[in-house]
This record gives sequence, structure tokens and C-alpha cells, in this order.
Amino acid sequence: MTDWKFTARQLVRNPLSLLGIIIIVIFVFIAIFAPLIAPTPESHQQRPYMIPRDGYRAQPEPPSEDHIFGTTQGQYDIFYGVIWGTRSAFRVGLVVIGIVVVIGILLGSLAGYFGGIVDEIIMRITDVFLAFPALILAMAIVAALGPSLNTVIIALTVVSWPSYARLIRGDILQVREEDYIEASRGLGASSARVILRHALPNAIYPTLIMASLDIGAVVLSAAALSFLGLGAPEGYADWGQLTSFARNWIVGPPGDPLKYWYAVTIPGLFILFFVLGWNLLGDAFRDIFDPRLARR
Amino acid sequence: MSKRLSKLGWIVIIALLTLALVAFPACTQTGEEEEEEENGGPAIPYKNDGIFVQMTIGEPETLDPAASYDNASGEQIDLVYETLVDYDRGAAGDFVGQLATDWVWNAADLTWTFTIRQGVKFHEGGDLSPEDVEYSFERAMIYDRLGGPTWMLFEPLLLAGEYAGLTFADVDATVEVDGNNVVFTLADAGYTLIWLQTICGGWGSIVDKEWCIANGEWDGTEADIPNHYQQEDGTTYLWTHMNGTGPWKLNQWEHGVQFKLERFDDYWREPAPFDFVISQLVEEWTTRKQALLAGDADFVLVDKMYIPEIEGVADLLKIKDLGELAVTSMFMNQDIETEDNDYIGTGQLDGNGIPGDFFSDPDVRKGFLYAFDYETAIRDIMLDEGITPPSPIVEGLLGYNPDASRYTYDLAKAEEHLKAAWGGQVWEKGFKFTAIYNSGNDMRKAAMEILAENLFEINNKFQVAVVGLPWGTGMVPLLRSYRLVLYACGWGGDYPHAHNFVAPFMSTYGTFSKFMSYGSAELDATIEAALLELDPEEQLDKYYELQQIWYDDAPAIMCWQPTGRRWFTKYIHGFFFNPMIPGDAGPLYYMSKSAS
Amino acid sequence: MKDLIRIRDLSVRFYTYEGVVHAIDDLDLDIRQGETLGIVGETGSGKSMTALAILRLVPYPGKIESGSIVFCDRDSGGEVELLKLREDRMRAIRGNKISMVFQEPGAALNPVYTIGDQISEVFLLHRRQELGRRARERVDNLLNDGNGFGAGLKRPFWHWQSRIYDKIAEEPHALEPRLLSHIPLFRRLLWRLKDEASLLTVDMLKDVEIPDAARVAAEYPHELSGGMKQRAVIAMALACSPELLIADEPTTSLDVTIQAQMLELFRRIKADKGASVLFVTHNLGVASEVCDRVAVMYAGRLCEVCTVEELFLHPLHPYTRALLDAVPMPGKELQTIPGALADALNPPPGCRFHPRCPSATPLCQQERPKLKAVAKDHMVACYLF
Amino acid sequence: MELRSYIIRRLLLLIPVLLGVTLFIFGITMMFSPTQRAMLYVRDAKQLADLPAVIERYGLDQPFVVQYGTWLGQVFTGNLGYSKVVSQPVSDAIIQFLPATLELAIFATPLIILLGILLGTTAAAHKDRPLDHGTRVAAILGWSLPTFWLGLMLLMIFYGFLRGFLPPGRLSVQIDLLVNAAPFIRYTHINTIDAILNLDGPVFLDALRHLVLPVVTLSVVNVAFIMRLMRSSMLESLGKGYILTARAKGLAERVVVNKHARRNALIPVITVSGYVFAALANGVVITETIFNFKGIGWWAWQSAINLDISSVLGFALFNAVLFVLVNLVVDVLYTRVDPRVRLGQGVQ
Repeated sequence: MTDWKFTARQLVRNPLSLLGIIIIVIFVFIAIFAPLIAPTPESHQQRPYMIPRDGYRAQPEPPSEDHIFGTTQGQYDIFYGVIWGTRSAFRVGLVVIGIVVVIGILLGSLAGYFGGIVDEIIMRITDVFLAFPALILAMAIVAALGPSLNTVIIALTVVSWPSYARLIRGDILQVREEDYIEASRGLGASSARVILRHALPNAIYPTLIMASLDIGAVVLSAAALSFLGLGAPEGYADWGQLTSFARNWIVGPPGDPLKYWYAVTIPGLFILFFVLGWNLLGDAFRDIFDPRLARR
Repeated sequence: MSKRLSKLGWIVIIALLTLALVAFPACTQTGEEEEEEENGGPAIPYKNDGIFVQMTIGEPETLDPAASYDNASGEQIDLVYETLVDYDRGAAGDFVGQLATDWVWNAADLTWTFTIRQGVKFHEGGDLSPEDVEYSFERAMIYDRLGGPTWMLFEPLLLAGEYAGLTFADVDATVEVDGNNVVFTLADAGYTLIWLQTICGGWGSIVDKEWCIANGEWDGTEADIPNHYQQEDGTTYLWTHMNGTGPWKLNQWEHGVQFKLERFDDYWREPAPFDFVISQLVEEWTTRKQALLAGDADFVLVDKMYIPEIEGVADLLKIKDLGELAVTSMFMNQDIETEDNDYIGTGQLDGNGIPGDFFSDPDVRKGFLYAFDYETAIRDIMLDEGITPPSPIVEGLLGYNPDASRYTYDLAKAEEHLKAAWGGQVWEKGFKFTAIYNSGNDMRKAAMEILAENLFEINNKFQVAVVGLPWGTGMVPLLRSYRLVLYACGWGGDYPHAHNFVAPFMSTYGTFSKFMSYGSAELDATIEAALLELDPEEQLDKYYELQQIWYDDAPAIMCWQPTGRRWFTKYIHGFFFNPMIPGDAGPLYYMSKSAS
Repeated sequence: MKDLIRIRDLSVRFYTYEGVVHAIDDLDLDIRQGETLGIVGETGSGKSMTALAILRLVPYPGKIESGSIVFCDRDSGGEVELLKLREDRMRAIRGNKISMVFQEPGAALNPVYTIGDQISEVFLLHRRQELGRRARERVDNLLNDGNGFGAGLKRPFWHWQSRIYDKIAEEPHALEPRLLSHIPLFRRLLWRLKDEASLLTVDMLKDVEIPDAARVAAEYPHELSGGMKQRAVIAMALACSPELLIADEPTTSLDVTIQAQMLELFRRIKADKGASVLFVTHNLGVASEVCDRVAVMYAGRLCEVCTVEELFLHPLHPYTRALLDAVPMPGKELQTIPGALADALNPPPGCRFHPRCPSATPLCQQERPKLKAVAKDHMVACYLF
Repeated sequence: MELRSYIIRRLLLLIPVLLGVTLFIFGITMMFSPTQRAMLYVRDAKQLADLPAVIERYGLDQPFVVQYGTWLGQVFTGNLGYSKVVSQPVSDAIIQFLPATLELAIFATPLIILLGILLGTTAAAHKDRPLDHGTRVAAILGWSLPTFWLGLMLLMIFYGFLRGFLPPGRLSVQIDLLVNAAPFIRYTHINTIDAILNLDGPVFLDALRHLVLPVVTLSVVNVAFIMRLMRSSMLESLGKGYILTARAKGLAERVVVNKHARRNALIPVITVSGYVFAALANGVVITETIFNFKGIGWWAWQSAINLDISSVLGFALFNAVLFVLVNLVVDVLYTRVDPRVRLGQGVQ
């Protein structure tokens, strides 16, 4: 456990990772308390994730008392959108990472432990998926299944599981060579037991941590898909979509080019900070886990 | 690393210097242009002398005049091809000769005789002859693209809607060459004016017979018809090639990027005012706006919602209050195809879907019509630049009844009707379905959302999901296979006659009514009677009657009839408005561009 | 014998997360001309750091805190304070006057360059003038002998080359060649320098008894055996006939048979070139074979400095004795040193060896014993003497 | 093993992967019912009116294997379907739109690699000093930037304040006419290269002006990626024994870093440069969309939002094949850079 303490101390002592932690904590807070921070209007109770709108006019309105971040195209309230969008972001990120890690552990450990034909088959399948640039495959899947938040989750899962399966397989392969697995096998433990009890915990802690820190990247991809119009239905609280609403309002009328700055800047900053938080943490962890940069 | 620069450092510096070099001329260029005006933002510089640049969002589907039935295609065809006669400037009832020098109506024989202009050259070098005219019309009719414009030709000539069921002899007899004349035989005197109006459209364009045949088009014989009747889309030579007699000829078509026309030097009239006419495809507004303000575009499409953005710009030519002959409606399909249909939920009236015949109950339709907030739509969506038409016969058409019965926003009445619908089951169980608009059209989307929102407010078991689907690839297949439930669509007139609005909306064969299973033989007869009525008074009554039928049947929600606006840079001169010109940029041949 | 290197009060510290490590603490040491001085000690005793300090190559986060290292140039007779030298002057000494052979020949060679490239680099760096002269001679020969049409065409080019190389021979950092060597494409025009360097390289490789030297020069490190690699590394270190060769455990990672060959090579080199050798090793046996004098280090400090004979016959310092007892020898019971190596972060006060010393006194715990001469060529830092 | 036989062997190994790729792509389309697929593929009103006939004609109700075989046969003859959004076959669309994207890549790739390597080297050489922290923060920031948002912000600034300075699109109107007119020969349809080949300065400058913003947008994220990788790789390399050797030789720090350390540090960077291709392929979709730069990414986006499945899948297939080939090239390149690698074996 001293290792964990050391890790924790490293994280807190490094200003960058500390900043990352703070950012993530703030976002977690926003996600949990979204209904308090941005209460859902009465008429919207049944569908809190749909951003309430104030009329149907296209032109964004600047921040005011009613809409502290202003409204974006179609009079969607930006504040409500970004606050509830935090929940959407966590949802996409956690679900995708969760599924991906489960699939990764399952297939990765199967491949890594049994090797041979099992390994070969699983690895060739990952080859197929890794043959596509990720976003393009995700785009194709979303387009084929019809754009929605769920298809985005499916698509991102499909494109990201192979690399985790490979990572975990690699970890398992490494551990398998180590003596104590042989030893426990010698004592008559079953393969599954060996994997579950010994190999997995030792092999994959770092991988798991790195995976969970990929939430930022997943959310970034989801936002990109949403921005391209291949995400949640219109009006759904989602950062990428809020950004895409601003696309036609990047430049204000002549003489006031930054008139609609809030429409594009605010949702973008939310994405940026969210991803930044995870990346800062990820960077710190990478240094901690990197044996090449072992502490001196 | 030492203070000295590495090789890489040098490369980066050189790269940056190159960038700076590139930026410099650009910078100085803008520096000269940016003369701030007191009000109305910076002056728009004069650019691209002799070139007309417009930025729009639609790309031509086809360049074949006999197949084209969309605005973007029609616009280019209008500039490249010519028709026998054309509307005289803005007036929709007066005509000027184009490829015809003279036209005479013979009431006894029901014939229109057109004298063909001499000395007109096609772009590829051919001379215009009466045979070309005959060939053009016959080709359009034997090709008869499904979903194309040809139905408009069959109706006046043969009282038919399509080639199926006719013979070549029938078609051949309607168009005959007589010396230097071409004689059209109409089926009824009621079509006299409509025929002239019809052939002003792009489908009346004259193509070069010899050139067409040489390039594998229909050879003019009956034997060759099966090869060309309803030929598959994209396979006709004319689909991607143009050879007209108009002031411009095709220069280059970069699919998805731009469409370029260049001046045709052997044009029979004064040469065209622009060396090039370039139509660029720019989907997003910011780029279009910036191009307009930077003088890179002379005309851009401005959606209603963006009007406040550029209203204050001094250097723009702002043209307002144009009476467009167009209407946007939401259609309710009374007989939905339920197989493989993702948009009707469970397909049952169980609160999670709707049955295929959901909209066949008039109470449902009327409930919907009362639930739409017409005023909010005009105010918020149209920014007060439009009106709510009571029926498809919109303002500006002969037959329009300003006092016709109309539906208004009335949630109480809506509730009343919806409670009565399907024996109270609708109210009790609720419904759920997906309404479709063509993605990118935010105005239609907003209209649907207003409706959905209001229905939800009446009873929150009424759930309408609003989803955008691409027009060509998403909506059209669903529409044509009767799978759309409630969908928004717009109609722009082909010719300025009430019939052109009644038929698509109310007849059994109509573009819209057919696909919402509205209409009956009886109604068709009423429509025909109104059309063929020669007495103006009587005709007016009959069209009024049709409007009342529309009100009683309540088949669709009439959302709005827009009032047109156009935006040019101030260097463009000579625009006049005619709702029948397919291109928004107007009559380019009569327009010009100069720095003054 | 005159001194070649005089180290006085040298302190090297490492500033780590955990705290400050005193890697070398007030070290005084002389290296004489022509001698082989061994530094022995356990891992972490600071012996390698001493070697690196002489070259001023103490790795980050280490820092030479204080002290002086004076280098007495045998050729010029001048004395320079290495620690105060400008960086570029220091570079001119590294690999030229003082060079170093590292422990792991596999790691010491850059895997992506050929052996020849890596050795030529030294010549190109420190022997530019000579290379320029040789290249010029070669061009002049061409000018004199060249006949025929081709030569006629090339003649102006040769003239130009002759001039450039002449300039390099006179003043290697003259403007024109310097400009040339910085412009990517033109740099290639100086290819004759490289050619000459390769010739010298092959000679050098032959010198360290590498068979088939020309072939080896064109090979990559991974294609050679450990012994060959070490020979190559030694050749690299000897390329410029240094006055001091620092060998940091040069034989540790090699097989025993190769070790013997290597030691033989070192002895021969010393005899041939008359260079001083600073031989860092933890192996007393190896030290006894090559060294004239030996310095024993413990926890960053010198314990004892004496001739190799004295060390084995009359070891004085308790640590030296313990060290000798720990050397396995037939018929002798092996003894281990009790306790663990001093904690570098919190070294014990006074004599650093006192916690493990069998004869420690209270004074040893308080004050640091100074290195003092107890006999000719024998110094020891212990209160017992 | 010889390079040629190595390449041949690798190409053979690609066959199962590519078969898997096609199977996967085809599998996606097979999730639709025959009717839906009929609606996807036909573009003709007449055929839409009679979908069962279409199903019959194209055998859309045949067993999976049969349909897959038919489809694979078409793919091999270059028939990837019809792109409705640009009214031409998918293969033609790829040919039409590829040059623009290549042009972006031609400028972005060297920028990404050179800048990434330079910054990574610099950061590593200044480890734990302000320069390192600065570049590191910049890299994390760059890595976290949503590309689409960056593009929009650039547009906001350059449109808002420097109108006409760095315009969207590929060429200005008049330059475009010039390029398509007689004396100018379009060898490659890559404007900058054509301009050089035609020795036409104005065209070159105009094309370059249009490239600046998209290239910058495309590069930022990837520069950050390469930089991070390069930094850690350099740090590893700088800790190696041969660096000490090089310093002990008396080499200047500049030479030590740029020659001895970097050459070694580049090896892992080369192994991931395949991912740079993937990142570029992903990036062009967003970049071209934002800057109205009509390349293959824009077309893919248009197809995707128009649910033009055959185009999107054709595009994905094209990218997969390209990506696989790029990885092959990277592997071959790798053997060239690292003398320790023997063909067909990999390191160690």
C-alpha cells in the first residue's frame, strides 16, 4: 500500500496533477448536483436532459439574468446545457470505459493466458478493428445505426475495445512468465482461478488506471461526433452539440465580431477543461507508471 | 540544448518565414480594403470584375432539363437553356419571345403555333431548328422521369399524368413541325394560358436533336423508346452535359464544390453581362456571410434567421417584400406503411406508437391543426416576414380567398378534437411517433418543435420526436415508400396558377397528397372542373370551394408563406423579381456588376 | 613523478526529492603522470562519481559543489583548473586529453551508428587540423597526378578543395569551412575529412587488436561481441592519445577470459602511450593486476591511498582490511563486512565507517578523520594511525 | 530476409486483416432489412416505387455469404457504390476529393513531425526547467483541445478581425478560374504542387493562404501528441550510456542531443507515426468541415450526415486499406532506421 501512498503523494505534490484532480472534482460535483445548479423547469420534468428553450428565434441571446451564459441558436439555455451536459459527458465516458474495460479484460486475458489459437483469433479480430482510424469508424457506425447518444456509445465502444484488449493481453503475457503463476499452477489451481486471483490484479492495475483516465479522450471523441451532427438528438444537453449550434454564429454582425462569443466559447471551454483534467491526471500517472522514468 | 539552432530549428524558422511571406501580401491587401465607414461596418470591396459569384446550399441534382425538378438544377438550366417564350420581366401574365419569335393561339383547333427564331446557335455549334423543338418536347415525354416535371406537359396536351398508358403516336401528334413553325395541339381550351406558363419552365428547354442523338440519347423513333423510357437516374448523357442556346455555357461542375458557367460568345442576343457565373456550395452561414462582406460573393443565400446579422450593413443591396409563390406545410400521412418503419413506435395505439391509419381520423388532424401556434411561427421563425395561408392557394394566385376559413392556434379546440379522436383512445393512451424534417432546415425543425411542444402540453402522453433526415437520401425514399408519418415540406410554384398548387396538395396524383393518401376521384373531378372553367367568375367560385374543402378535410398544417428577401453587394444592378425564376439570384442576364 | 591531476576538497552532491545526497565529500586525490591509479570501493561509494567529476560530467541532479581539480598538461606544461574552465574549453579536453571507458560496452556505444562513425567522430572533433592537412595532401596528390579529361574537369574543384582543406588545417574554425559545415548540402563537400578520419579509425581499431578492422568499422554495435565492443570503446577513448584514460569498471561485464585480455590491453596501452590511467573497480583482484597505486573509497570519502603492494601487504584502514577479507581466496574463510553501506541521505557523523568498524572510538563518531600520510606513498584517514 | 520478400510476406499477412475489414463493413450494412438496404442503394424514383423488384434484382434477400461474395467482387473492381451527396460513384468521389486532403496532409505532416520532434527534444533537453514545464503544459493543453472548437475559435479571430486574411475554401475565385483555364496544367490537382510545376507564384501563394488555418488546426493536437512521445523517448535516450560516452568524447551538448540522443529517440516515434496517419484521417473530417475545405473529409462528413451509408462505408474501407498500407510502410521504414531490427523479427 505504500506504493499507493507514494502515488497519491506524487499526485498531490505535482501542481499539474493537483490541478487535474481539482478540475475533475469540480466536474463530478457539477454532475451530481446538476438538478440543484440548473433546476429543470416544471414543464420539462419528464425529460430533464432536453435543454429548455426560451422561444424559437435562431439568433443567440447574450448572458442575462434569466440565462447566465446566454442562449444559443434556437434559444437553448447554454447554462442548463453545459451543466446537464456534464452528466451526459460522464455518462458517455463512464459507460464506454466501463464496457471497454470489461471486454478488454475478458478477451485480453483469454488471449494472453491461453495463447495459441485463441490468442491468434482474438488478435486478428483486434487487427481488423484497429485497421480503421477510430473516429472514421465511429462515424460510419453512427451513420449506419442512426445518430443518437446510444449509438455514439456503441460506436466508441466498438472502436476502443481492441487497444485495451491488447494492452491487457500484453500485461498478462508478461505476468504469465513470472514464477508465481507457475507456482500456483503447480499447486493445482485452475486456469481461471489463476487468472482471476493472481495474474489479473498484478497485471492490470496500471492499465485500468490509464483506461479510466481515457474518459477525457472518449468524451472528446463523443463531442466531435456530436459536433459533426452524429450524436445526441437536437436539444439534448451535450457539449459537442452546443458547440455545433454556435457554428453559424462564430462571427457577429460587422462592427461587433465577437457578439456571440458566449455561444461558441462556453461549451468549448467545458469540453476543454473536462478533457484537460483527465489528461493532466493521466500525464502524472504516466510518469509514475513509466519504468523508464522511474523515480530517482 | 545549446543556444545555437539545430537543423530542425532552421527548418521551422524557414517555414514560419514562408508563412509570413504568404501572409504579408494578404495582409497588405486587406489593409487597403478596410476603410471603416461611419455606420454599417466596413466597406465591401469590389472584387472579381466580370464574374458573378453566388454561394448557396443546394447542388443541382441533374442538368437534364427533362429530368430536373429541383430549384438548384432549374437555376443552372435556366441560365444555359432557353425556352420558346419567357415571362416578360416581373409580370407573370405577359410573355416575351425567346426561341420563338411569334406565337398564335387557334381556338378552333386548340393549337398553339410557335414561329422558331432563325440564326440561333447551340453552344456546341448546332443551329436551332423546329425539329429540335419537337424533339425536346417528345423526348421529355417519352423519358417521363418518375418524380420529374413531365407530368405538367401531359396534362394540357393529353389530359394524362404520365406516359404509361399512352402511345408514341399520341405524343407525336401533339407536337408537329410545320415549316418554320412548331404546332402544339392542346386537349382543352382551359389550358391555353397554362400551356404558355408551363413551357416557360426549365422542362420547356430546347435541346439540340442531332447532338443528343450523337451522344446516345433517344434517336426519335418509337423503337428506341424502351431504352429511354424512365431511364435510370444518372444514365442520360444530358444528366451531366449541357448544350443549350442560352447566354452561358457549362464550364465546370465540381461536384459538391461549385458550378461554373462561362459566357457563350455566339449568343443570339447581346452577350451575357458576366464572363462567368459561379455558384459555390457553402453549407454554413458564417462563411457565406464573410464572403459577402468581403466582396468574395456577390449574392449569398440568407436564411430568415440570419437577417438581423446583416441588416445593418450599408454596402448591401437589400431587396425586401417579394411576394413568393411558395408555401411550407406539415403533412400527415393517413396510410402509413408499417413494415420496416422506425418512425411509428410500436405501430399500435398503445401509448408507444401509432397505427398506420392514425391520421385517417379527421379529429386527430384537426386537433393537430389547432395545436400549431401560427403566430409564434411567423414571429419567431419567419421574423414577421411571411403570412399564414389558409390553404394551398396562396396569396398572389388567382383564386386566393383572403377570407377563407382557417385554423388558428387554439389549444382548447385541439384538446376537444383529440379527446374525440379514435373514440377517446388517443386521449386515454396517448401516442408516440417521429416527425421528420429535412435536416439543415432549421425553420421547419422549429415549426415541428412548436407543434410537438404544444401537443405535449395538451397531454404529456402525446409524444412527438422531431428528427432531421437528409432530403435526398433520407426523406425521399421514405416519402415515396409511404413511411413518413408527419413531415414538413415546402412547395414552390412551377407556374403562377392556382392549379399548380391545388393539384400537388389535393389530387390523388399530387406530389404531396399522393404520399399522404389524401384525395379522391370526386375531388379530382372538382379540381379539373375548376381548372377547365373558362368563365373567370365561375372559376373563382370553384377555387373558393376547393379552399373550403381543404378546410373541412384538414389534411395538412399550412405553416407559412414567406415574403422574399434578396441580398446583393451594392455593385450588382438590374435585379427584378419574378417568383417563377428558379434561381434566387434573379434574372442574371438582365443584371450587371460594376464598381460604381 | 609529476602530478597529472590534483583533486582538492572535491564535493559532489545530488539534490533529489528525498533530500541531498553527499556523493563525494571533500575528496583529495592526485593522479601522477604515467601511473595507473585504481579507485576501489563498493557500489555507491562515489568512485565512479569521482571519475565523472574529473570530466565534469556529473549527471543531473548531481552537482559539483566545491573543490578544485587541476589538470597539469603534460604536452604544454600548463596547469588548468578544470572546474573553472569554460564549457567549450572543457569539451576540447574531453575525449582529447582526458578520455573515458565505461563499464558496459554495450550501452556505451550508440546502437544506431556504426563503430567507425562513432570513432571517427572523435577525430573529426579533436583532430580536425590534422585531418585537414592529410586531406589537403591527398588533393594535392590528385592535382599533381591527375590526367585525362575527367581530371581536367575536376581540376577547378580540386583547387577549391585544396584551399578549403588548407584553411581547415591552419585554423579549423575559420569562417569559410565553418559556414560550409553548417549548411546541410554543402557539408557533404567536406567528405574528405571523413575519409581521413575513417582511415585513422581503422588504424585505431587495429591498434586495440581488433581483427578485420575495416569490416568492424562498418558494423553496428549489436553485431559485435562484448569483448569486441569493449575494444572499440577503448579505441574510441584512445583515439586522441589522451594523457589520462579513465576506465570505469571496464572489465566488470565481460567474461573472465576476455577480462584477462582486456587487462593485458590496458597494460600494453600504458606502456606504449605513456598515458595515466584512472582505473575504477570494485574488484581488488583486478586492481592488483593493473594498478600502481590504489585509492580506497567509502561512502564518498577516501579511506586509504597507497601503492598496490602496500595495500595487500600492509592494509591499514579497517575498511580496507575488511574489504580484503571479503575477497574470496583459497584456504581462507570468507568474511563479510557487518552492517550495510552508509545511508547516502543521512550519513553517519564523524567517520562514515564507524557504525561498521570493529575498532571505532567515540571520537570516530564525532569528528571526521583527515587523510594523512603514514608512510611514503601511503595515506590513510583513520584515528587509529 | 530480403526487403522484398519481407514486404511480400507482410502483404500476404494483410489479406486476412483486409478480409476482416470488408466483412465488418459488409456486416454493418447487413444490419438493415432488405427493404431498408434497397432504399439505401437505389437512387431512382422509379425503383423506389417498387422496392421488392429492387430486392429481387440485386439479390438483397440472398444468404449472407452470397451477398458478401457479390459485394466483395464489386469492391475488387473498384465499385464502392454511389455517393448520392455528390452524385457520382464513390470511387470517383474519392478521386475528386483526395487531392485537397493530400494537400492538407502534405503541409500538416512535416509540420507535425518536425515541430513535434523539435519541441519534444527541447523539452527533454531542458527537463524540469521552465522551458520543459512550459512546453509540457502546452502539450497537454493542445492534446486536450477539441479540434473542432479550436477551428471555430481560429475562425472567430481571423474572420472577426482579419477579414479576408486567411479565407476558407481552397482557392480564391479568380485564381480558381486561372487554375482551370488553358495554360495552367493540373498535373496532380494538388494546387500548391501544380503551382510549382507551372511556376505560378500567385496561385501558389493563394493556395497557401487558404491552407494556413486548416493546417494549423489539423496540426495542433498531433504536434502535442508527437511532442509528448518525443519528450519521454528523448528522456529515456538521454539516460543511456552512449550519451555519457558522447559527452565524454567532448561533443557539444547540441550534437549529443541532436545526433546521439535524437536518432535513438526517433525509433519509437517512427513506430507510432502510423497513428499520426490515423489522427490526420480523423482530423481532416473535422477540419475540412469547419473550414469548408472540400476534401475527402468534408465529403465523408456530408455523406455521414446525409446518412449516405454506402459512401461512408466506402470511405471507411478506403481509409482502412490506406491505414494498413501506411503501417506497412512505417514498419519497413523502421527497419531502415534501427539497425538492430532484422526484417521480420522486430526488436529483441
